[in-house]
Amino acid sequence: MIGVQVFWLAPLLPLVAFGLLALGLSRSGRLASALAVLAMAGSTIVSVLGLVAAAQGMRATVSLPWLSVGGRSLTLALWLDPLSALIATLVSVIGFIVFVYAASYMAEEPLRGRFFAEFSLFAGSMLTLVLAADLITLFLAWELVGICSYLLIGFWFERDAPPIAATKAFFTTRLADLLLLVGVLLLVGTVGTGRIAPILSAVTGGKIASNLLLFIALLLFAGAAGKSAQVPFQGWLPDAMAGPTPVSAFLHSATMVAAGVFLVARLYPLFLVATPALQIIAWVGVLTSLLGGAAALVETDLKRTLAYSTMSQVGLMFVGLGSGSLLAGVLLLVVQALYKSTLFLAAGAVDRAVEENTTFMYMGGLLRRMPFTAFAFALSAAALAGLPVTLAFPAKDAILAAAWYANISLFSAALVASLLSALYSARAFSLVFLGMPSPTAQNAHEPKHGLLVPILSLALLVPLGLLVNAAVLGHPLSRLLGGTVPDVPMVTGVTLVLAIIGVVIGIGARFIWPRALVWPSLQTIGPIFAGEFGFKVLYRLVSHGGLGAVRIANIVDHALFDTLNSWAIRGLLAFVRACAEIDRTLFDAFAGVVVRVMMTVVRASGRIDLRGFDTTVRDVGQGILTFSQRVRGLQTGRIENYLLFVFMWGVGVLALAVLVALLR
Amino acid sequence: MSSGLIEWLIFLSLAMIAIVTAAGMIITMSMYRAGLALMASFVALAGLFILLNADLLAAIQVMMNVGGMLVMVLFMVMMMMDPGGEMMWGMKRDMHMRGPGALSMHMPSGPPPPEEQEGQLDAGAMSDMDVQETEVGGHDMSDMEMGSMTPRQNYTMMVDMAMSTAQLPWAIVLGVVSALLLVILLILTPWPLAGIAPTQDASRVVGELLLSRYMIAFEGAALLILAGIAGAVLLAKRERSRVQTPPETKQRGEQP
Amino acid sequence: MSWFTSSGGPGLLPYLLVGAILFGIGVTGVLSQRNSLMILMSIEIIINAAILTLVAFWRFVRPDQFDAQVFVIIIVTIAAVEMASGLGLVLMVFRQRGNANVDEAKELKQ
Amino acid sequence: MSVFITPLFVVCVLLVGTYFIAVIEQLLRLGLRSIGIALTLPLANAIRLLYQEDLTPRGADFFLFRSAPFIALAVVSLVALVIPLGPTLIAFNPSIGLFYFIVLLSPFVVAITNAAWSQNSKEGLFATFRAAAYLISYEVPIGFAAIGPVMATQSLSTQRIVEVQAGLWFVVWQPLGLAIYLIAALFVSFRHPFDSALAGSELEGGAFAEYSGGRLLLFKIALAALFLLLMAMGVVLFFGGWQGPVLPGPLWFALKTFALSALVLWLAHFFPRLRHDQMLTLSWKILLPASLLNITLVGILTLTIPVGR
Repeated sequence: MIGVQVFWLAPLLPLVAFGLLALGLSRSGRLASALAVLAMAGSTIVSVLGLVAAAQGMRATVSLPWLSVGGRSLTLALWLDPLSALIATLVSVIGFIVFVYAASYMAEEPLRGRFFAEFSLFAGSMLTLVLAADLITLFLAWELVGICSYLLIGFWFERDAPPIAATKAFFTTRLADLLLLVGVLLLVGTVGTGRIAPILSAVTGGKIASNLLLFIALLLFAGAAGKSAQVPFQGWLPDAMAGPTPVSAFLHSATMVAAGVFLVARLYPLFLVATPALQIIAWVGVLTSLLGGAAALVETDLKRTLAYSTMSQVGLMFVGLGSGSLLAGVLLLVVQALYKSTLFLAAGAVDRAVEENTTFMYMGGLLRRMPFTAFAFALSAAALAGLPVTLAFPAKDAILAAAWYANISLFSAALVASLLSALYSARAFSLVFLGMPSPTAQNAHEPKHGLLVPILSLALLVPLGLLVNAAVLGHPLSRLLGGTVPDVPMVTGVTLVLAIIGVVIGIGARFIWPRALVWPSLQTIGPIFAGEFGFKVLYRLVSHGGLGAVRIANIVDHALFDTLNSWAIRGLLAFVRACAEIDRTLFDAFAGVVVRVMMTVVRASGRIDLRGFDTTVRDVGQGILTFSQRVRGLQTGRIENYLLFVFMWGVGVLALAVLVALLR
Repeated sequence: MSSGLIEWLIFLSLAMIAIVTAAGMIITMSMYRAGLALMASFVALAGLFILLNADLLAAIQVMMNVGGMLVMVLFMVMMMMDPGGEMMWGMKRDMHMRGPGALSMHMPSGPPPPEEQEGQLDAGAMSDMDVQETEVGGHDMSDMEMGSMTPRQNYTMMVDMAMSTAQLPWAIVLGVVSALLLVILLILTPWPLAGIAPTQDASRVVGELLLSRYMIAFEGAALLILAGIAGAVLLAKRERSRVQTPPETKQRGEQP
Repeated sequence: MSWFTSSGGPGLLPYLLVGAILFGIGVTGVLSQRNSLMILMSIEIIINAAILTLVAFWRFVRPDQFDAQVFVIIIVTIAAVEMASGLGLVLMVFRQRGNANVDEAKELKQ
Repeated sequence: MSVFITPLFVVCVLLVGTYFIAVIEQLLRLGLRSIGIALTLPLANAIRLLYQEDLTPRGADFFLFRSAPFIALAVVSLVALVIPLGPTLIAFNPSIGLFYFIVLLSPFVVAITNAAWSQNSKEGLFATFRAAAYLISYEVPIGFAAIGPVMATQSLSTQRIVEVQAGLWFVVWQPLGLAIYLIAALFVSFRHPFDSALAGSELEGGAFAEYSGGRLLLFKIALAALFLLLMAMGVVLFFGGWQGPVLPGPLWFALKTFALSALVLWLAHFFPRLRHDQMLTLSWKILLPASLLNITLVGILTLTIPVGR
């Protein structure tokens, strides 16, 4: 089978493309983009072949001896197994489409040669990471991915925001990478080899002490959290939107963010054995998911909204993984990659259409202007919200079902996160495509074919992706990876209902409420709701509880809203805001408490000092002062005199050595 | 003559060259000559390495140090105004100073003589001294009137030309003491001698060692070289903005 | 005395003596020279004395293990780096104050 | 006795070779028809220089000025020791022969800088700077170009490099290395396009401005001999040394060396003299990356094709 023999070409082709471009071919932008797209197409074919081979039960390993350190030989090794083949196919397919999109998106960019060189390196290193058969290779690719993200986010380095965002992303992930490195080295040092398969068998064989294993698992997860923007390291992700849109599309779907989830999935047996690690992962995931969803609800920038939604989705993946179901996490990873990249590509088209603006203020009513883009966006937003776009149930169900089996409180938190995802996806869609068009949106039109075709083809892949584990096809993913996706009918029902409620609220906020405002007595307030910030004002009004909010709320509340509905929304939004508030202030408050405690301790000890040791200290100080007045003469400030002292000391040491030798 | 005797003779002559030229580096007047002396010392050391059966190291020693010293010499000639020929020598001779001409001068001891109220000779003569050239291109000191030099001027000139600092006696004492202590230590310590001679091909074994056991050190040295290059370039680079802007602004100010 | 001769030729001790004398000369140079370039050169003498000692030990104590030669190569490399960065520093000092004499650099005191 | 005979033999061979190099130079200058003149002119020049008055300029550094030509000649004859003339005809065959060759090239530059500095003139000082700057810039490309054959042979011994080329000359698959080596060799030997340190019109003879008589003759011999040796090493590295059918090894070696020298001298004719900054640019910006590329290519070829072993 040819897929087994050539699978190592998948990462190699983009890397070779990078090499050629770096060697000077990048001068011509057209040539660079053609070369990069060709390389990606090649690696797509190769990885699909590899996936077919892996599905037929074939495995392969390719290794290249690198160097030997301390008697241990390190090899660069790639292997083909179901998980790596699946994710590699995902990366290369999405990569190919995004590359095609980027070829026309960046067509006017003067430096696109450099862009495509870095982008190829990005894709190549991600494919290396996915196919890596040993942890050292994986770590190298991991670092390369980090560097590429730095380069790509900061691609427009002459602007203000990108360099800062790039540096932030780089250092945040770098910190996490350091922890990962420690974990990897500990693991390699303990097991004695870098190969993943022996490591996993050693781990499951119970050859490592459980404390050490837990420590290693947490370190590895810290690295994964850094790349996947989980809670302590989440700050870089929204800022990373400063890069070009294809970068965001790729980075948020299949590459950088997926790397963390992939790492946990790759070493899943290790996490299964290290007992509390999975619970921690699940809770971190659900926390991130809630925070991300809450932030996505109040964000006014389209791309940043999508970034927060990525955070929340990746959090849900970790919930799935942390609940003990590998398949649920991987399934969401695959599906999320498809619809999130579609969303980003469509967002890029929308930005282009409304004159490079990214905030919602400049959008609205684009449905009629850009029907195809709207279709693609709607399809993938529906998938994001959790509606059953195709015959299959949404991927989130599996996560929630897994959480149901694991822990009821985890389940309810995940349920809230899932509701949030329905809300924000519906909100984003309605703000962009429905309602009254803004002045800039008046002149919007469909993007050129070079952008539209990739968007539509990716959008059409979304239902296919959802079908990846459909019962109709006989659960192909389960058969590929082994094991089953958890399925609880009750949970599915609850999720579906919640998703529908969320979508209805989200869209209805835009549709129904302005229509209800046609009451003559409230004509004056109408524009507020019909205008761009219907949602924003609502959120502000409910959550702030301030003076202006109260005024508007009184009118709205008494005059028109169904009280129940209003209260539900209000409670929800208060929660949302509170979450956002916690996110912002929790760490500050903690730091404040620590500082206060420290200050009290310091003051107390200072008081003791003053009373107890003062006199003695003063006497000693006086002595030292007089002594040092005499010593001061030694400090001439001349280098050669200092050198003389240094060498005198050296001669003294020598004399000591001679004395010792004489005495012996 | 036995081979041992020949070896002793070669050793003694090489050691003599190494020591004498190293000492010559410190006491010679011209820095170019100092650099050359150091180079000669290193080449003699390379000869000692060959005597010690370390041919590879001898070659490396010559390659690294001859190139390095030549660059050093270049810097000296460029920066320290050390022009060619016997200029310093001739200057010393013309000024009727004591000691052999080629040897360096040391800091004058004692406090400086009091400053004269009115200069007997124009102040420019001192600063122009080493710039004056004859039409042949050589440096000529004959037009300096040495007799008219005041004690104070003589003193400042001695200070300018001194190659060593005022702590020269201390330095000599410390050098001698440290060498003596080392010698005592070397004689007192019983070294575990192995009575065999090396047999393997050094270049192959060293190469294999460098790329296996000392891989990290090797890579670290590479990193260090990189850092050294970057640092040296950064340090030696002229800062354009600071150097070039003031004349421009001055010109702009003068033009209107 | 077997330290002194080895199969007729010079043994370990003569080489070590040469190394010690070179070290002393280097120390004298470092402490007495006025020009910072000359100080750098004196440091080179010290380093070379150390290298000579190392090679002599290799030859007479452990001729079957070539680790000492590896160390010598690395020391020579590091000496070259030190020289390069030292030259850069001296060049900068020279640009700032017009000479590179150590006894005129007294900022440490002020 | 061989200790005394071998150097004598080497020096004799060197002198004869130098004579032929001079003849080739004259032939290129005068054309093939005046071969009689070309054969006698070098000798006549040498005799003229020997009878010239030997001047030492005022204020010149006594020792350095006098010793510089001898240092140059000594270095050249030391370098000549490692050139293999035939299967067993080699004066000194250490395991690091090629490294030894490259290392001993730098003391030659020291001789040139000594000569330039010691003559106490402005032109000489400029020549000092230029010569020292060239030393830094040629060392790297020539070393990297010579690494190609070493990688293929896996040995630094010159004799071994020749033996390995019995089947296929290295020039066939390392033409880039040869080109770099030849350019760098012209650099090293201060030959025509790269002779601005000795530039006749520009610096009035540069490093040799104040030299005359026997010392100048010694310098000229040393320079020509250095060029000859570099060409000989080029033949060793890339053209299979003494390997060849029918004829004896030394003859093949001499034929190849002189053919290569004639070719290089002829090609060098077509280029104008480079300014010193252009030379540095050429060395650092073109030759260095090209030699790195060459090493990469040779590495890949050595690993994939088993020709070199």
